Formats: sequence, C-alpha cells, structure tokens
Amino acid sequence: MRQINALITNTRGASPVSIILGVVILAGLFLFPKAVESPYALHIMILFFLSTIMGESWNIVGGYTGQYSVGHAAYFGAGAYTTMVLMQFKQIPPWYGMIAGIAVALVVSLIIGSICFRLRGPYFVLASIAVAEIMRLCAMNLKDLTNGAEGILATDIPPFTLGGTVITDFLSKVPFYYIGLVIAILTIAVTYLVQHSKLGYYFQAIREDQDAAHSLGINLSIYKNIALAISAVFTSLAGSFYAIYIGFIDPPTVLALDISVQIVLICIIGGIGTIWGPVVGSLVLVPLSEALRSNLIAQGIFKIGLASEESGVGIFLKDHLAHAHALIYGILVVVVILFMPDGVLGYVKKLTKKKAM
Amino acid sequence: MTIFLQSLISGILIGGVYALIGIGLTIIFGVMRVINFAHGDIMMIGMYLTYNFFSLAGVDPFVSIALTIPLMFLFGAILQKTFINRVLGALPQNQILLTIGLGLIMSNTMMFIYTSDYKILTTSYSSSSFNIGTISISWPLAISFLITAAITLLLYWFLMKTDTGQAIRATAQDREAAQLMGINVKRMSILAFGMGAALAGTAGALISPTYYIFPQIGSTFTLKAFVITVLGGMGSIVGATIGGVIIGVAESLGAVYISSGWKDVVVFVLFLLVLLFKPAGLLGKSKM
Amino acid sequence: MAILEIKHVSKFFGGLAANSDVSFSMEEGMIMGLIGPNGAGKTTLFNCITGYYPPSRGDVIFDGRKLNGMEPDKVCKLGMVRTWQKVRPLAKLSVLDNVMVGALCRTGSLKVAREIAHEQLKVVGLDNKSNFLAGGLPIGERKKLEVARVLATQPKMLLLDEVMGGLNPAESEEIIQLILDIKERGGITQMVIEHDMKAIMRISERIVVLNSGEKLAEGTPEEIVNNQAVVEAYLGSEH
Amino acid sequence: ANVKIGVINSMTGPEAPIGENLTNGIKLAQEDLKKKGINADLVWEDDTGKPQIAMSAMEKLATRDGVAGVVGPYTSACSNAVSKLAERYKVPLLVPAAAKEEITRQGLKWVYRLNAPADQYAASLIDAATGLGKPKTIAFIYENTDFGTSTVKTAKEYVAKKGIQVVADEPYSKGSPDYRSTLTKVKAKNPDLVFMVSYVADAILLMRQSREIGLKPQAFLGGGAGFTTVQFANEKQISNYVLSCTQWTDDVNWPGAADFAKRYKAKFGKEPTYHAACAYEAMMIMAQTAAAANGDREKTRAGLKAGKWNGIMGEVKFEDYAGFTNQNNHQMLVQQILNGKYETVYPAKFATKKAVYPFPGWK
Amino acid sequence: MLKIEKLNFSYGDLKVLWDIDLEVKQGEIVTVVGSNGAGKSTTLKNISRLVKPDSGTLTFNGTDLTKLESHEVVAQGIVQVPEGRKIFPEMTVLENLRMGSYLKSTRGDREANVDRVFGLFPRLKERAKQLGGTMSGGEQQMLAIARGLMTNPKLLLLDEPSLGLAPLLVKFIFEIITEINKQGVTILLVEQNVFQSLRIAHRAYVLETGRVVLSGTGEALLNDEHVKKAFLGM
Ligand SMILES: Nc1ncnc2c1ncn2[C@@H]1O[C@H](COP(=O)(O)OP(=O)(O)OP(=O)(O)O)[C@@H](O)[C@H]1O
Ligand SMILES: Nc1ncnc2c1ncn2[C@@H]1O[C@H](COP(=O)(O)OP(=O)(O)OP(=O)(O)O)[C@@H](O)[C@H]1O
Ligand SMILES: CC(C)C[C@H](N)C(=O)O
Ligand SMILES: [Mg+2]
Ligand SMILES: [Mg+2]
Repeated sequence: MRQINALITNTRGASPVSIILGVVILAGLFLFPKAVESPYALHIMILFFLSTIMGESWNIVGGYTGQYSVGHAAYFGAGAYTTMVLMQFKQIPPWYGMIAGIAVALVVSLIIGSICFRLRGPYFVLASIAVAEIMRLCAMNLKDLTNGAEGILATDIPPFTLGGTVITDFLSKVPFYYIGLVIAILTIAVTYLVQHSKLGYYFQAIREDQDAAHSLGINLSIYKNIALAISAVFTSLAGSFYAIYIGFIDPPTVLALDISVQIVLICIIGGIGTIWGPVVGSLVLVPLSEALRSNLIAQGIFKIGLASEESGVGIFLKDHLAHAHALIYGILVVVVILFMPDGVLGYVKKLTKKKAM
Repeated sequence: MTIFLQSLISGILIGGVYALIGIGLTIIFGVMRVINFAHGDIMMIGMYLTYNFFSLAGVDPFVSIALTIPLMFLFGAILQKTFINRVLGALPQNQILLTIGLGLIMSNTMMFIYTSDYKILTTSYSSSSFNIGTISISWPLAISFLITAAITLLLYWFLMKTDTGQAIRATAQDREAAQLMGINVKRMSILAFGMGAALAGTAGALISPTYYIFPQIGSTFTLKAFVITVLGGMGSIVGATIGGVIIGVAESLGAVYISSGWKDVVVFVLFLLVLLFKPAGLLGKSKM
Repeated sequence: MAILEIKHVSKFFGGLAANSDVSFSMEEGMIMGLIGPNGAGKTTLFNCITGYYPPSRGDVIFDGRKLNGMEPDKVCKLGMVRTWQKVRPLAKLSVLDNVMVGALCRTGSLKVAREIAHEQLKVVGLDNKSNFLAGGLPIGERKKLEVARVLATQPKMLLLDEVMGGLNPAESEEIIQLILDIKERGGITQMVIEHDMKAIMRISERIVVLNSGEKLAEGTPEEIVNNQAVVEAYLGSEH
Repeated sequence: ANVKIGVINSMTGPEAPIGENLTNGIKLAQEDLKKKGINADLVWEDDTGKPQIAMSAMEKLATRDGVAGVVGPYTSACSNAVSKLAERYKVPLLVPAAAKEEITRQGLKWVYRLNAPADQYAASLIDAATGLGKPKTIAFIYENTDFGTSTVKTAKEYVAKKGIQVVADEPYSKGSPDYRSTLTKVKAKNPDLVFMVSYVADAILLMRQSREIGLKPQAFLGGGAGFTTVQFANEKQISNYVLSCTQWTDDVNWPGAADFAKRYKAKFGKEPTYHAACAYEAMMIMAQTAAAANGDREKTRAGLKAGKWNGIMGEVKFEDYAGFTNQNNHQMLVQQILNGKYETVYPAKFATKKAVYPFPGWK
Repeated sequence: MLKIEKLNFSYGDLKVLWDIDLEVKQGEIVTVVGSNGAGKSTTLKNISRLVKPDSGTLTFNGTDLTKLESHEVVAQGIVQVPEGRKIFPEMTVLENLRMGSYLKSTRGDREANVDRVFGLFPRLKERAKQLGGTMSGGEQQMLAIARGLMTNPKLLLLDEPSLGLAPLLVKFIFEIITEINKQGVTILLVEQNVFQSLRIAHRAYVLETGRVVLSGTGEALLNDEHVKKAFLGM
C-alpha cells in the first residue's frame, strides 16, 4: 500500500468518476457568472484564479524541480509592468501587452536562471530574492520607463476586438472572470502535460539529486531553465492579468518580496509538487484571508449568539479581530507547517489512508 | 576626499551593527541549515526590549544589553524548542515558511501591544559626535562598533576553540553523527538559536539609540542579514563580519557616488557578483 | 581501436596530486579492473573521465573524441556513464521512476522508457520492488538500482565504482554474474573499481593499479597478482 | 438616525503606522456623531496596504454590505484602485488623506477628496520660504515612495518657476539606518534650502544626522508627514526652527480643532496627526450627509457636491478647479517649531508667531 | 552486558524488525550477518536510539536504554561507527577526531588517543589538516573508525567497518578489532565480509528479513550449510 500511495504523486490515468466530476466542476465554473450576479463573489473567484495561476506556475520550478525560488515577484512584476507600460504609455492593447509581458518574463527568467542556477540550495533561494529585489529597485528608480514609485494608473482599458468585432469591453467583471478561468485551466493543463512527460521526470530527478541527474544525461542548466521559463511565462501572465484587472501597479504591490512569499505559501499550504496542490492552497487561502480580513469571524460569532455585539467580549472582538487577522494568519501558517507538513492535500491523503486501513 | 572618508567611516561603523545581525543568522543557518526569515523580527523584539528598559526603567541602551542578551537568548531558545526543532528534518521551503509565519506572529503581536507607532529612543548622546579632522564620527555608532567587535571575537573563540563550540559546528554538519559522538544535538540547536537570537537582539539594542522602532521594521533587516551572510559565506562568522562591513560601506559609498535611490541596487549587484564568482561566499568553503 | 584512451591525466587538489600522469587505454567490449589502496585516486579518475572535474593535465579520449572537461550529461549522451561510490538514489521517486530517468536519456517516450526500465530492473533483480520509494532501499539494493539506472541509459561504456561494496559474497556473486552477462551480450565496455580481489580477478581482462595517484602497474590479473610492487602496496602477502 | 458607512484603511501591513491615526480619528468621529444623534454603523475593512485587497473591500462594501458611502482608503495606491469601483457601483467615496493628484483628476463623479493633494505641500512651503528670505538653491531629500516622489516632482516644477536652482536630488528608501553619506553629499553642495519629505522616524533620523555632520542651510523645509508630528517637535535639539507644511494643526483657529486635539489625546494617549484630523472630518461629513440623505447613495453624492462645512479642517467644499473634480481646495498651513512647539507662521491670516529665518545654527 | 528482547521496529508503516532477541556479553565479539536489507543497520540504530522501537526492551548493564536519548547512550559507553561513515565534512581530520572525545570522561585521554589512532592509521596523520569531506571513501572509513576509538567505548558497534577498504586494510581492520577486544572492549560487529567476521567472532547471529533465524558460535555458523550457501556463495 505504502508504495502505491507513494506513487499517487504520479497519477497515471484517471478514473471515470473523477473525469465526470471534473467535467461537472468545469461546467459549473463556466456557468458561474450566469448564475451568480454578485460582483463581490466574482471578484473573489478572480482572486482565486489569480492565486491558482501563481501557485501552479511556481510549482513547476519549486515543487517539481526543487528550485525554491522566493523571487517570483520578478516575473509577476515583469508581466504587470510590460503590459501597463505598453498600454498606458504606448497605447498598445493589453492583449498584446500580455504577450510582450511573456517575452520580457522569458528574458528575465533566462538572465536570472543563468545567474542563479549556478547556485544550489539556500544560496539559490537567497539569490532569487536578490534578483527580484533588484527588479523592484530598478522599477523604483527607472522613472522614465516605469514612472517610479508613483506607479502606473490605467486610465482606460481598450476593448478587446478581434477582426473588428468587439469581444468584450472589460466594463464588468465577467470578462475578467473568464480570462482568469481560462489561464488557470491552461496552467493546470500545462502542469499536467509536464508531469506526464520526459520533462516531469527530469525535473523531479533534478529535485532529488542534481549530481546524479547530471550523470544520467540531464543537462542541468537547460532543464532548470526550461522549468523556470515555463514558470515565468505563467507567473507573468498572472501579473499582466492582475495589472489590467486592478488598473494600478507600483513597485511595492507587484514586485515586493511579499508577493514571492505569497506564491510559495499557496503551494505549500495546498501541497507541493502535485497538480492540485496549488488549487487546494488557493481554495483555502483566498477565502480564509478574505474572511479574516473583513472580520467575518466576529460577525459569525455574533450571529450564532456566542457573544453579544454590545458585551465587553463583543466590543473586543469587533475592535481587535480586524486588526488581528495578520496575526491569526501567521498562526495558521505555523500550525499548517507543523501539523500538515505535506500541505492540506497531503494531510487529507494521510487521513483517508488511515481510515482505509 | 572628506566626503569619501566621511562616508567610508560611517559605512564601516554601521557595517559593524550589520555584521552582528549577519553573525546571528549565520550561526542559526550553520547549525540548523534553516534560513531564518524571522531574523529581523527577532531583532525588532530586541529593540522593543531596549526601548522598554529605557523608557520604563531608565536603563541606558548600551548598559541594557546585559539584560537583553540573556532575555533574547531565552526567547530564541524557546522558539527553537517549541517550533524550529520540529521542522529540522522537513523540506527547506517548509522551514522558510515556518520562520515567515513566526515573523508574522512576532510583528503582529508587537503591533497589538505597542500599536504600530514609531518609537524613538532619545538619549543624551543620540546625535552627538566627535571629530577627527573634518570627519565627524557618531558616538553611539562608535561605541556599538566596539561592542560588536568584542562580541565577534568572543564568539569566534568560542566556536573554534571550545568543545561546546566545536560540538555546535559538528551538529551543523551531521546531526546523526554528532549524536553518535555523545553530543546532545537538541541542546546544541537550542544553544545556537539562542545565540542567534541574542545576537540579533543585541544588534537591535545597539542600533536603538540612533534608530527607530516599529513592529514591521524586521523585514528590511532580514533581507540585509541574508545579503551579509551569503556574501561572507554562510556559516562563517568571520565572513559575516566582513560581509557586514562591506555592505555598510557599499551602501554608504553607493549613496554618495551613485545616488541614494540606487544604493540598494549596488548592494544587491555586489551580492550577485560575489555569488557568481565565489558561489560559497567570500569565506565559505566551496563544497563538491 | 581503443574506445577509451587516458593520456597523461593529472589532477591536483591544491598541492595534492590525486592523479598524476596516468595513461592507459581500453579496447571495446573489455572489462578493465581499476584497483589501488584507499586514496589512490580511483574515484578521482572516474570524476576526471566523466566530466565532474576537468583534468588538470592530460587528455581523455572516448570513442575518438576528446572529453576534457565536457559536462557529465554530454558524456552520458556520448555513451559513457558512471555509478557513484556513495550511492545517489532519487529518494522520493519510485525504483521504476529512477530507472526511467536513465532510460529517458535515449528516448522521449515514457512508454518506451518504462519498458526499458522494467527490463533493466529484471536484469538486476529488483523488478519486484519497482514501486518502492528508492530512498527506502537498503544499501545493497541501492547499489543494484544504480546499476539498473546506468544500464537504462544504454551506454557504450560503464564505469562502476565499488558496486559490490556492502554486499555479502553471495550477493556480490550476483553482480559479478551481471557484469559478465553484460560483457557477454557485447557492446558495452566496463571499467570496474573494486576492493574485492576475488571478484576483480574473475571479471577483469586487464587491471590497472593506482597508487598515490600514479599508475603502479597494468596487466592481466595473473601479472598483477605476481607483481611485487602491487603485492606490497595493495594486496598484502596473502594473495 | 442610523446610517451605514464603510471604512477602508490600512490597519495592518507596512502602512499601518499611519493607518492607525486614521482609525483613531474615525473612532472619535463615531462618538461625536452619536452625540449629534447619528448612529454611524461602521463597516471596517483592512486593505493591508494592497490595492487588490482594497478592491475586495470596496466590492464587498458596495455590493454585500450596502453602505451609503465609504471613507478611505489611506494610501494613494489603494485610493486609486478603489475610486474606479466607486464610480462603477455608484457609491460615494470620500478620500481623507491620500495625496496623489490623479485621484481627483479623472473626472470621477463619485469620488471626493478632503485633503490638499501633493502639489500643495510644496507650493505652500516654497511660498513661505521665498516670503521670508531670498533662497537661490535647494536640495531635495525624500523617501522614494509615491508620496515622496510626487511631492518633490511638483516641488521641482514650482521652484523652477520661482528661479530657485536644484542642487541635489536624493530619493532614499525608507528605513535605512544611515543617511550620513547622503547628507554629507548634500552638505558639499551648500544649498540654501533643504527640503525633506519623510515620515516621522526618518525625519528625526535625518535631522539627527544633519546635526551630526553639521549641515546648515538657510532653512530646513519638511514636507508634511513626519515633520508635523509632536514626536518630532519633542526632539528639541534637532527640530527647532524646522519649517513644515501640514493639512492641520492643533493651534489653528478652525472650529473645534483645539478641542479635537484635547479629546483625542485624552482618548488615545497621544497627539493627533493631521491624518487623524482629516479622517475625523471626512467621517463627520460623510455620515452627516448620508444620514440627511437617509442612506440613499445618489442623494448622498448630491449632498457632498452641494454641501459646505466648517469644522476642524476649516471650510470644506468640494469643487471642480484646475483639472480637479470634487476636490476640497484645502488651505495648507506652514508651521515652525519654536522651543519644541509648533507655531503656525504662514499664511499670515492663520499665523500665531513670526517665523525665525534664516536657520540660526545647531546648539 | 547488552540485552535485546522482542525488539520490533517499523519505518512508517513498513515493518523491518520482528521480535529480535540478541545478547552481547562482556568481553565478546558478536557478529551479525544477514543479506541486504535484513535489518542489521536498523538494529544498531535502535541500540544507539537514533530511531525509536515500536516495542521491546533494550538493556545495557541493567540500564533501560529505551529511556535514553542518543547522546545519553553514548555516555553509557556504547559507541557506534555508523554505516556510510558520517564524517563531519567541513571539519578537519583532527577536529573530527576531537569530536570523538567530546564526552567529558574522555577528554583527558584525548592526546593519548589521537596518538594511538594516528599510529593505527598513518594516512590520517599525514592528512590531519584536510577537510573530512574531501577524503577518499576509504580514508573516510578509517577516520570514522578512528573517531569511534577516540571515545573509550565499553561496547563498540561497528557497521560494516571494512566497507570500501583496500584488502591490506581489511585484514588490518580485523586485526584491530581483535586487538581492541583483547584490551577489554566488547564488540558488536555488522559485516558483509562474512568469512572474516565470523572467524574472529565469539558468537554470531544471522538476520533474515528482520528476524533472527540462526545463532551460535562464529565457528559453528561458518560451517553451517545455510550460511555457506546464502552468504559465502559456496
Ligand atoms: N576535493 C578534494 N579536495 C582535496 N583532496 C581531495 C579531494 N577529492 C579527493 N581528494 C584526495 O585525493 C585522493 C584520491 O581520492 P579518491 O577519492 O580518488 O580515492 P580512491 O582511490 O577512490 O579511494 P577509495 O578506494 O578510498 O575510494 C585522496 O587522498 C583524497 O583525500
Ligand atoms: N529511512 C528508511 N525509510 C524506510 N525504510 C527504510 C529506511 N532505512 C531502511 N529501510 C528499510 O529497512 C530495511 C532494513 O534496512 P537496514 O538498513 O537495516 O538493512 P541492513 O541489514 O543494514 O542492510 P545492508 O546490508 O544493505 O546495510 C530495508 O528493507 C530497508 O528498505
Ligand atoms: C506619509 C503621507 C502623508 C502619505 C500621503 N498621505 C499619501 O498619500 O500616501
Ligand atoms: Mg573511491
Ligand atoms: Mg546496513
């Protein structure tokens, strides 16, 4: 049993049940905006897609290839800035900006890769942080290009047209919802393809033992760079998407260490090196941080009558829980790492396995 | 020339404090192989301690390190015992996230207690200086530089020459083998993290009279500590010392001869260059 | 034609000459034994040949091409692959996946690679453990896994570094048979480092003896056991 | 009357130190509203300083919570992101303290701003300085944040008009412990004016180190923020004679200002900053307008547009001028620290003391 | 001296030791042989408390080992030279040896012990300043054994000490083992060199897939048909 379970990470073939389930979920996701009108719900879903894309792309280089980059903000920022600079200062529609963003992210990833991949382990981690910081500082200082600390504000998003017909004008959230959904599905599909190909095997071999992999004919720098490039492309897409959606970027919001950490967190909470890990991670993190932040917990407590809003406890909760969410968040991170070292997915697997026995 | 000397000297002096932060991180990394992302936050706790000693009991910051060191040691030891020890065998990214989580808890707890106000600790000598020729040297920085130097020497002697020090290094290199030599590795880890925390706390204390304190201050210094340790060679105390001074000087000269905005870029580029040409850091032993 | 020529190879670590002026050559399909006292420079020579260190001096010529300092992965692609004295399994991958990684060196298809891997696992007798995590294997089986993995790269030349270390005589016998079978099937030249003299004597056509980095002797097994210098430096009087 | 108002503010994260002042100001406003019979039901949203989170907050307030109006966010980045949503959902948004000019320059109908934008910071100070002496050169030292950069950008345009030459331009990143080398460089240029934009901690650090290395211009100008805090004024050794601009002071003769300061101090144990005052007044205006409109958003918006207030921020009126829409043309004040106390010295009609110029030197 | 009763152990949910009974008496050399993966190293790890057993008792001179941490076991006088050498890679040969006499009780003999092991392994003396990690495989093995000897053990656990050593040295190692045994150190030896190790053993155990299947004097096992067939390849 143990060996079989060990292999779950390399699932081959899917059961009919899971295929049906998958189709139903997919259909549900595509119909969601038709059924749910609330822009707030759509917004949360969009954040969820964004987070999935980011986590999934980190997973390729971090989870499969074992290169724990804590500098993915670099690619996120590359995508965001390219798209915004082109759109705002050169009037190039974001559609092309996204593609240009990918190109820029690829170049950045090659540069970063050629520098950082010569390093291993903790040195790589720190070098990746350093490069992302350099990017942030450059965005800060290259005022003519990036508008520096003032950031770039999108005045209008030009409508997306194909052959003269307007596909969408970006006025509501629905187009963003679908763009996010499609990119997220694309990212997951690419991860699936990678895992079930030579690349996946090579990536994992590199993760386990670089020297051994090297001796078995794996060109370390090529394959690490491929992993990073794939990862960078999708992270950059996430960045472009973010920029267009939010309409404003500045160095601290798209190039900060914070973002890099967030990306890693998504994977680890969900389960690293697995296809669904980042999805699960986003599923947990996005609603959770939203609930914590907007003090839904205290409201819930009042609703079920655990404490009255006017009581001392109530006032304390109202006053402090909103401030405390970052604290609670930190505690959650610590608890997950200590008690679910393989992420939520790994934990669930362990539980179900125990029951099965 | 005056400008050059002035910035060189202030760079060296501030580099001393950086070195102390770097040494703490290097020891923790050396023994636990854990990159401590909460290092700056630990330093921040040290700063608040100093601040409280000063504002509540009137203890001079430089004197208060006699209290801060043991207290921070204890704090680090407890952290190690309750949290870090549990993830020593875990994946590196889990360790990273654990320390990030701990850092979040520390900074937000402090925010709860002290609000996020900037606290400023003003001593009679906070902005006093003396002159050598045309160059002015800040008293508090000069004193903290001397204290740093003394601590560094002591620590070097401890790790290289005493059995306990060697046992800490042995634990760093192979925990299982160290156990088989009769070394209590848990104690060594606790000792190491305690020392790391004490050093970070001391750095916080030393910088308090000339700097300011708020709950989110940690991250800047965590980043700096990383750069310093890698520059010097992770696990090397002498390396961290040199790294600290180099960073101090690079920042200082970068600000004058390039621009304040680009000075951090100078630091990071320097960092990458060292990594490229000497991947194990200036004093690190390259491994095969 | 010689498939591998080592010409005046030296490797220095600081002042220490781990290899100094070593020369010999190997014919296609043969098995060469490489022996010598501990620290004689055997593993270092492997490292120099397969690209982990560029030799400080001298040339390594494989299949007519100069390898000096060529990256290990290219060396592997050319058909030369080594095992590790200190085994290096890909711990969190299954035994089968470990071997597949080797097989993928020659094919892009997972299906083909899987077939090759199963085949090689059978060859070393690990097929019943193909679903185990490689990290949980005991040392002896890890050594077998190393062999299966390099075989899966379909090499022209194998460099085996103490693959019998840690095996008892009965298990060593299996590996000896394996090495002889490989030779039988033809097409693969083998260089074997081993301290087990019985084994070395049985499998090698020729033996090179290193001592303090220098080549002390070269010859047939008989010549080697009767070489006074070798007996003194390495074998001891009993042999 | 009951009225539901949303608050978006940076309560945690890197912006929290200032965000807290806004929180406090709003809490005080809530109390005062109660006294006026308005029960302001506040929905607090923390944006953690991140625009996308601020957007989440705005979405939620507009669509789930059904608030009548929103006060906030604090930072310019967040306010920018949120302003478009306010327009889309037709929710009145009153920005209390963000300085970026663009926020009210996009012709948005639903977005109002109480404080004076970045261009005013520089203009008021330079006017005061040129009124007092004849400075020829100026050096800029500022944090390389949105606030710092945009303030200095407008300042540079303004000094160019006045014929003052820029001799040093030094943006720095917040939080470094050592500005000595930057200051040494500035000192070598011997500027008549040194203009700094920083928050309180860096302000104190910069002035301490200026004293250390003996930088001595005709005047130190502080661009609001950190230079207008009591904490700064308390550092007498270094803060005396610094001129700074601010949105609000506790000695200004705007109705209720002094009283606000007193009650704030009693409640929170510290001196109010202008951020607190801005937030307080913004909440007062928003809640009263919304209450009068019975929580109707359209009527609230119309109320803001039409209304006129005179409270602790002086006269408030949201007007369209010089490319701005719904912008309160707020009068910035210039103060000077004299013996550890802020004295309003400019414009003349609010002045309580005469300014000391030039800077007499370090003690 | 050392008594193991009904020791059971699993790695996660893979059970590798089943009811192991094993005894080492004062002054003996006891050898454990067994094929790959039989659980020999795991047994030694249990004694050194590097892993914790599922059930069973381990006593040493009457002390219950299951109550101790690894380092406390060492303090009792049980020292293991582990499989895979486990040299401190970034410490010099001399520093490695120094760690061998980390225990307070042995620090006094440090100088003498260093001289002794340098006498046994002159190569180590030549390389006293070389970093452990850069030594060759066999050199590291020597260092590991030497480091173990620095500890003044009462009971020495040796896990495949001849692994990777040249023939001359292998012979020498077995001589050393007999020699130190004569000096009063009790020895528990795990070896693949079945022939040599059974020859010097007073008693021996045969492990197969985690169970003790045979035990007796070294001589008796050497002549046992099963042993001959399974391990000696005869
Ligand atoms: N990176 C290095 N730095 C310094 N010395 C080294 C390094 N690598 C190997 N050596 C030294 O070079 C010599 C040859 O080592 P090598 O590993 O080739 O020996 P070997 O013949 O394989 O021995 P063994 O049979 O013990 O494995 C040894 O003395 C070793 O200490
Ligand atoms: N860390 C581990 N995780 C999982 N299983 C392990 C681990 N270490 C050993 N095992 C398993 O435990 C069993 C016993 O291993 P052990 O190392 O004790 O064998 P051994 O008798 O020492 O073999 P060898 O002669 O190869 O050293 C083996 O089947 C092995 O697969
Ligand atoms: C420091 C500040 C006064 C900031 C300024 N209010 C802003 O727009 O961000
Ligand atoms: Mg070798
Ligand atoms: Mg073993």
